[in-house]
Amino acid sequence: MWRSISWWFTFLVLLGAGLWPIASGSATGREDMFLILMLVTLASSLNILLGYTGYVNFGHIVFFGLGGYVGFYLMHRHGWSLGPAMIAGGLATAALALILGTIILRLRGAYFALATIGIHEAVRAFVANFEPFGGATGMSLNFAVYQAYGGAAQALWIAYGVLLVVTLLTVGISFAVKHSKFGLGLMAIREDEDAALVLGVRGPWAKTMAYALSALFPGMVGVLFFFKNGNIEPGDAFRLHLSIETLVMVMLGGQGTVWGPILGAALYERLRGYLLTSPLFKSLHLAFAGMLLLLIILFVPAGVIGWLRARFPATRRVIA
Amino acid sequence: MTRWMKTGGILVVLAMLAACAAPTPPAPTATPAGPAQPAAQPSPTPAASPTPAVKKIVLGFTASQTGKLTKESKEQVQGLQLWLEDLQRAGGIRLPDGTVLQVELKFYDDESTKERVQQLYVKLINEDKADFLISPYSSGLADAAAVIAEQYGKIMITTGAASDSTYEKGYQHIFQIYTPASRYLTGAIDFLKKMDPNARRIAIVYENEKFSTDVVNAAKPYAESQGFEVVLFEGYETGTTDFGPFINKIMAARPDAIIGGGHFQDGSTLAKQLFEKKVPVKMIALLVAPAVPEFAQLGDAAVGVIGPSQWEPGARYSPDSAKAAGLPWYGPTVDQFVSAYKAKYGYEPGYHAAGGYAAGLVLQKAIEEAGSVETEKVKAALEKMDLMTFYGRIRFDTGKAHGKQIGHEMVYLQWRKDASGNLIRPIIWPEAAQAAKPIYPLSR
Amino acid sequence: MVSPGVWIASLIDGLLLGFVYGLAAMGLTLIWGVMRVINLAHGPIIALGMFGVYLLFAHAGVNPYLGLLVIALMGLLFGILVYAIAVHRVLNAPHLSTLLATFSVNMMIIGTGTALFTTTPRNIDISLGRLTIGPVVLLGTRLLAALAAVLITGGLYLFLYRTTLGKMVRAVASNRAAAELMGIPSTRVLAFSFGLGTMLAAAAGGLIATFFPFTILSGGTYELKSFVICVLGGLGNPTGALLGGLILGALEGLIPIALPVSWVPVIEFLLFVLLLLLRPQGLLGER
Amino acid sequence: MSLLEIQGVSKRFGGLQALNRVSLHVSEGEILGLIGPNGAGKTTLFNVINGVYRPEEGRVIFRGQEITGRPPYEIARLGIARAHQIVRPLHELTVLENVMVGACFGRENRSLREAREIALAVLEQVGLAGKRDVEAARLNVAEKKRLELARALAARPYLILLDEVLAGLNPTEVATMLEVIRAIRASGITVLMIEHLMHAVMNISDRIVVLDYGEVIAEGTPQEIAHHPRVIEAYLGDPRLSQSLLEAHGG
Repeated sequence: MWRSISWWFTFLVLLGAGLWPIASGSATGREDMFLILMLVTLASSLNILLGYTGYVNFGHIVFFGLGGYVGFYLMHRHGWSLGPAMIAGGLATAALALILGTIILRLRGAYFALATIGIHEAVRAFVANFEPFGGATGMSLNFAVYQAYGGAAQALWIAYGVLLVVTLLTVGISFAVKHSKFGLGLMAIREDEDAALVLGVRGPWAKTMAYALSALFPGMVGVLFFFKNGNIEPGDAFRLHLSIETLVMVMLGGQGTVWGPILGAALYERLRGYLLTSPLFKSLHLAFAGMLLLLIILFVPAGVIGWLRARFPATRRVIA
Repeated sequence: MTRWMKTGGILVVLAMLAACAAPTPPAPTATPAGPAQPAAQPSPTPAASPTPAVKKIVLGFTASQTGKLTKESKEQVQGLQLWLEDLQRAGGIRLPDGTVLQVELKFYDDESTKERVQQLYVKLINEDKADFLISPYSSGLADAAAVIAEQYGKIMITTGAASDSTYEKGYQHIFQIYTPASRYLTGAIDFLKKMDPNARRIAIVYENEKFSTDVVNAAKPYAESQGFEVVLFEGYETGTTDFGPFINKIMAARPDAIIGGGHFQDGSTLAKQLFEKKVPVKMIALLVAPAVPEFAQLGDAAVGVIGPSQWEPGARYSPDSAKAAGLPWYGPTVDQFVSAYKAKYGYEPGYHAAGGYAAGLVLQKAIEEAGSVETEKVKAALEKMDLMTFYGRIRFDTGKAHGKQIGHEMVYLQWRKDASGNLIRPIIWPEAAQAAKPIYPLSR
Repeated sequence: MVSPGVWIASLIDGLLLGFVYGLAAMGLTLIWGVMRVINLAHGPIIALGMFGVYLLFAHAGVNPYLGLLVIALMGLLFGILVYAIAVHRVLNAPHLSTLLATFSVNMMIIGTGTALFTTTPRNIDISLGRLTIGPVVLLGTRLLAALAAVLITGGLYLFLYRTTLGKMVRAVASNRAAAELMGIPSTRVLAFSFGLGTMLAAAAGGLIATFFPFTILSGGTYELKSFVICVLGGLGNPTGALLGGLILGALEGLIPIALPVSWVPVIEFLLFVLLLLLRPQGLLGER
Repeated sequence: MSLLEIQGVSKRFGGLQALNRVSLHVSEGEILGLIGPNGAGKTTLFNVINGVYRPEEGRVIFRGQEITGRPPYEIARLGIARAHQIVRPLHELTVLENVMVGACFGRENRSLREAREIALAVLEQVGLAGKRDVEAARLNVAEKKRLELARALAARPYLILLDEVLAGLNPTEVATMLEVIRAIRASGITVLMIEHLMHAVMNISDRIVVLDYGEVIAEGTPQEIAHHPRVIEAYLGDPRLSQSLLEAHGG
C-alpha cells in the first residue's frame, strides 16, 4: 500500500480537498466539505460490505445514528470529550455489528436486505422509546460544552479536522482491504459464496468482520455530526432515506472500487444541489434523480469508475 | 444495440457531471423582496438639506421551499416579506443619529433538512455578511440554526419554533417569538377547570416526537397541580393512521377529556376516529391540527374540537388593551395586518404568517431602541423589551432560559357550525378574547 | 384491569384492517414469487391507488368502490409499464440492481406526486355508518374494505388456478426456464405478473383511502408493513400474505392493550427479523 | 495407510435416501474412481466429505482426524480441495485472482504475495498462463474447467476431489486432462474422482468404487469392476453408461 501509486494519488487528492477550507479559512467551504466528507465516509464504509462482500445493506444509517447516540450520551450525560466519545461511538457500533453479524449474515441476497430494513426500523422505534437516550425528545448539548474546545467557532474547525482524519482512515482501510488477502476472500464471497467456502474462505468470520468494519466508521462520523449539530433526535439519527441515498452514491461511482464511493458521494451531493437550485428541475428534482439512477442501473451498472476502468484500462494504475 | 445504449447512458452521466463541475454556488433564491430597491447606494439626487446617511443591513434566513415543511415555511416568509414592504414604504429604519437603514432579505432553500440549514446559515453569516438572522420554520430546523447563530455570536429571532429546549442550552443571542411548547395546552386545562368543576379525569395522548412530547411533559404536571387525574399518558408512533386499538384503550380509561395530539395528519386522523367511534368525552383539545384550515374537511368530526393557536385574525390585541395592561404598543393593528396580507396574497393570514411579520417587527423595534446595529446593543434592547403588538405581548426571559418567550399567550379556538352550516373556528379562550360561547360538553 | 370487551373490540378492529394489509402485501409477495424481485416502488404504488380513488371521487364524483375497478385496471397497466422500462433489463442481474431499479421508480413517483399533489393530507369523506355490538364498534367502510379484500383474494385464486393465463403465471413462477421450453411467452407473463402485483397494491391503496387520510408519502408505512407480512406468510406465498396480514392486524390490535402503543413497531420489526432468521419460509411454509 | 475413511455415512433429503450407510476408504497416493448411474449419490458423497452437507449418521475421518459436520472452509484448510462438476468461477475476478483464492485459503494458508507465486506456477501447469489477467467470466468451458482444477491445485491439498472434470471435453482435451491428473498424483496428491467417461476412469484409476441408490455395490480394481455382475445390472438402467461400460470392457 505504501508503495502504491494509486493509494498516494487517492490520499493526496482527498487530503488536498480536505485541507482547502482550512488553508483558505473559509467557513462556508468547511460546511460544504463537511457534508461531502461525511458522505464519502458513509459510502466508502458501506462499500466494504456492499461492494466487496456483495451484501446489500439498507440499514447502514443505523450505525450512523446509533454511534451518534452513544457518543452524544457520553458527552451529554457523562461529560466525555469529543475524541473519546467518537471512538466509543465507533466501537459500540462495530461491536453491535459483530453480534448482529453472527446472527443475520446467515441470510443471503434479498433476505439479508430485508432483515437490514427490519433492524433499521426496530432500532429507530426502540430508541424513540428508550428513556436514557431521551426517548422521542432526544438530547441536546449545552452550549457551554463548546467552551472546552476554545469556543464554538473553534469547535467546528476541530470537528471538521477530526472528520478529515476519519475520512482518510476510512478510505485507507477501504484501500487496504481491497488489496489484502481478507479482501480477496470477501470478493470471493461476493462472486460465489458456496464456492468460496469450499476454497477455504472462512465465510462467517470474514462477513462478520466486513460488517463490523463497515459499521465502525459511520458510528464515528455520527458522533461528529451530532456534536456539530448540538442535538440528536430519533428522526434525524435514523433516516432510512439516507441509507438508500448512500447506496445510490456507491452505485453511481461504482461499487467494489475504492474511488467509486468517493466520486459517487461528491457527485451525488453536487447533483442534488444542482437539481434543487436549477429553476428547471427544482420541483421535480426527486423525479429527475430517480430517472438518472435508473439510467445508471440500466446502462452503466458498473458506475462511473467501473466504466472508466473497463473502457480505459490504463486508468487502473492510478484509480483503484 | 447494448453498445450504443451504454454510450448514451455514459453521455447522460457525463453531461450531468459537466453541469455539476461547473461552479454552481447554490443560487440565492430571489432576494430583494418588494418592487423597488432604492436603498443600496446613496441616492445621487441633489438635495438642499444634507442627505441622511443610508446604510444597508442584511437579514438572513433559510426557507423550506422543498421538503415536508414547504407550506408553513412559505406563509412565514410571506409574513416577513410583508413586514419588509411596510418598512420600505415607511422609508426604512431611522436611527437617532439620522442614519437610515435599508433592510435586504437574503435567503436560501434548506430543503427542510438540518444539514442544509447549518451549511446555509454559515454561508449567510460568512459570505452574505448577514447582520441579523431569522430562524427557519419548525423547532428542529430552528434548533440547528441556533447553534450556528450562537457559535458566530449573531442575533437570531426564532419564529415558527416553539420548542423550550433551545433556550435551555445557555444561548445568549437567540430570541423566541412563539409561545413555547410548555404552555401550548395549559390554557385548555384552565378552560376545562373553569367550565366544569366536576371534570376530574384527563387522558393525554400524543405523537411520540420532540415537540408534542415537550408539550405534554409540561401539561401533565400542570393538570395534576390543578387537581386533575391523568388517567392515561401515552405516546403513539409518528405516522399512525389506525387509532382503533388505541381508542379502545382510551375508552377503557373513561376520561372526561382528551388532550394531546401532534401534527396535522395524525391529529386530524385521531379526531376523525374519535368521532367515528363515538368516544364519550366532554372535551377534546389537540395540538396543531385544529388550527389548520383544512381541519374543516373532517366535517362533523371537527365540531367541538379545541386547538391552541399562536395567533388568529380574530385576536383582540389593540392599543387600548395595551394601555389597560400598562404596556407600550408598537406596529400595525390586527386589522391593518390582516387586510394588508389579504390584499397582497389574496387570503387571510394564519399564525405562521403573523409570526413571520412579528419577527421582523420585533427586530426593527430593537434596532430603533438600540439606536445601532451593533449586536450587543440590539441584544440589550431585546432583553429589555416588553411591549404589545398585533401579535400579542412580547417579552423575553433573561434568566436561566435566556431568550425564551414569556410574554406571549396562546389563544384557543373551537370548531363549530355557523347558522348556514359552514365550519368556523372562533376563539373561545382566554375569556377576554372570546368570540363565541364555547361548546361544552361535547354531545356525542 | 382491562375488561374482555376491550380485548375483543381491539382484536376485531385489528383483524378487519388485517385483510386490507394482507391484500397490499399480496402484491409484493406475488412479484417476488414469480420473478424474485422485491418491488421497492410498492409503497408509492399503494399511494397512487389512494390518489386514483380520491381524484375520481373528489373531481368526478365516482363512488370509491366503483372507482376501485378503474384503479385496479390502471394499476395493472402501470405495472406492465414499470416492468418494461425498469425491471426487465435487470431481471437477471444481481439483487441490488432490481432493488435500486424499483427504488428509482419509487423516487420518480414520489417526486412527481409531491410536485402535483403537495404533501397536504387528503381524505375521502364517506361514511357507511357503524354497527355496535356490545363493546365492539364496527365501521361500515372498514367492513366493506375487508369484504372487498377477501373478494379480490378469491378472484386472484380463481384466476391463478382456473385460467390459462393464471396457470402460465404459476408455471413461470415455479420454473421459468422450463416454462420457456414449453412455449410459454415468459417475458409477457412476467410483465403481466408484475402488473398483477401492482394492481393488488393499488387496489389495497384505494381501500385504505376510504377510511384513513393519506399523502403521496403514505405508501411507505404500508410498504414496511407489507415486508413484515410477506415474511410472516412466507415470501412468494399469496395465501400466506392474507394470513400474515391478519396476524399483523391482530398484533396491532392487541399489543397496545398491554404496552404503550409506541412499542408496537419495536415488537413488529423484531418479530420480522426473528422470523427471517428462524422461519424464512414463513409460518405456513415447509422446511 | 488410509488418507480418508468414510464410515457408515447416511444422508437423506426429505423422502429420498441419497446415501445409505456408505463406507469406503481412500489410500494415500492412489487414484480412486467413484462411479455409478445418475442420482446414485456420488456428488452428495463429495458434499458430505467436504462439509457442504452434514450426514445424519456415520463419520468421515481424514488423516486420522474426524471431520464429520465441520464447515467446508475448515476442511479445505485441512487439505481437501475440490473441483466442481458445474464450474463455479468467481466471475468478476481475474483468472489469476481466482487461483490466488485457492492458494490463500487452502491448506498452506499463504500470504497474498506467496499465493501469487503459487498461482502463477499452477496456471503454467494447467496451461492458462496466457489468460491470467482475463476476467474468469470470459473463459470458454474447457478453460473454465482447467481454472476449476487450477484453483483446487493451488491449495496444495493432500486430497483432491474431482467431480466430472472430463465431461464436455473433446478427445484431445480429455487426453491432456488425464495427463494433468497423473501429474497431480505424481506430485503426491491423492485423487478421488467421479467420472462418467468409463474408458478414462478404467484407464486411470487404481481402484474403483461403485455407488447405486446411495449404497456401495462394488469395490475393486478396474478389471474386477468391469466384470462385476451387480455393476452391469445397475448400469443397464442407464443406456449411455452401459454402452460405455461395454466399450471399456471390450477395449
